[in-house]
Amino acid sequence: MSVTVLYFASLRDAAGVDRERLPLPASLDALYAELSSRHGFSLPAAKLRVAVDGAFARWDSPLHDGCEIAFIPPVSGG
Amino acid sequence: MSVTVLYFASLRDAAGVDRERLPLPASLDALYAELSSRHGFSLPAAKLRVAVDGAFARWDSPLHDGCEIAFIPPVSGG
Amino acid sequence: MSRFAISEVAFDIAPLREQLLGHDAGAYASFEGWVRNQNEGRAVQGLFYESYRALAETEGQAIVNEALQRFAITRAACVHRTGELALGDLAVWVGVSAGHRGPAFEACRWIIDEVKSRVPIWKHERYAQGSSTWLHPDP
Amino acid sequence: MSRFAISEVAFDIAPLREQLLGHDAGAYASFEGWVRNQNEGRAVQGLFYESYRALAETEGQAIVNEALQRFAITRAACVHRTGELALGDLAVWVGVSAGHRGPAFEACRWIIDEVKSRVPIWKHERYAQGSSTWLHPDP
Repeated sequence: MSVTVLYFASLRDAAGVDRERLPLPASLDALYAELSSRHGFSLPAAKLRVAVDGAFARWDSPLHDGCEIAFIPPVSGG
Repeated sequence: MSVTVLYFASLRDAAGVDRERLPLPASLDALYAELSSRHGFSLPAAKLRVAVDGAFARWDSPLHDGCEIAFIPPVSGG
Repeated sequence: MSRFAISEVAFDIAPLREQLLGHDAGAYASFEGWVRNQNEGRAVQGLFYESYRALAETEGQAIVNEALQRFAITRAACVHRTGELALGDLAVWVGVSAGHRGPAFEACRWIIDEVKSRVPIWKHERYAQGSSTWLHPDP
Repeated sequence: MSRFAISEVAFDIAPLREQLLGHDAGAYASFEGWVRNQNEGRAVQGLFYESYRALAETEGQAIVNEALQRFAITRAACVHRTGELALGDLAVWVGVSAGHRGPAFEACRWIIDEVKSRVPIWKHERYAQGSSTWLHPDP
């Protein structure tokens, strides 16, 4: 059971890849905490939104095998 | 000693001409009162602005020989 | 280019917009007034704009200059049509460039509001029922 | 035409504006964001916009649909660039048509504000001094 994590902007730069496949985590919080420590992300989770399968989601959303997760840093379009 | 009076929009329709030459009047008020009665203008002076020689003017502005006077009905551009 | 112009013929917006571009501006707001098929519940077939051209150009220029003083904007311009217009025709255009979007929007709105209230231009509407009238709205 | 699009290449505004025209609309307000030569006091040489494209298009479409509910407007659309942009390049365009100018201005302003705060697009700026950074402003 695995998930795909997408990285954008400064998170992508820090991760060094734009996506990676990881074992299904217990929660989004736990996943981001682990990734932060592994990749050295400087943005705290409180500043991020999260998306699951292409739609904004709550941080306590359930995860399932094969889902696509994206952590959304503060946006700066326009 | 004369002045030129320009007519626009509904005043032009009522006057039947777009300008006329008239003897130098005593005042703009007196001139508009006379023209209203002669041409049957339905707009009261209080609803109009007035211009002298191509610039907005006060109703008590002095007039001079050869000046160009325009009574400005409420505008509706845009 | 004058910052305000009366145009007796249809005009192209692209070159007007082009004049407002600049590397110092990050925001551009524009407004266009088009001839609508109704006004206050009456079906409109077409219309005619008349102006006191000399005074309209002086007053329009004064409005744009005043906007450049009142708002933190870079450039601004306005062109108003006169003559016969059909449904859908462009009647008026306002463009404003600025460092940021707030002043661009505010100045654009202010200019069209002032033009509508102060510039000696009059609209003559023809209605589907056959009648027509000059519009002299209460200020 | 989708009401919100991400464009990876420079796009032309004219056909987008054209889609908003209609005899039922008397007012059109538009906004354009251009790449400016400075940001918060630093000289900018160019920039790059990245998006989470699928989500950006979903969210942008939701914003325009919401504007059509909230304001008395006729049509609305928005296109945002991604990729490398040079100074003066068009970064984002919003167009709104309406019966009257008030709602056209208000909806246009609302859409660009929402796009800037909600759509997953990120700006990477390159500065004259040689450094560069992703912009992640505090909400």
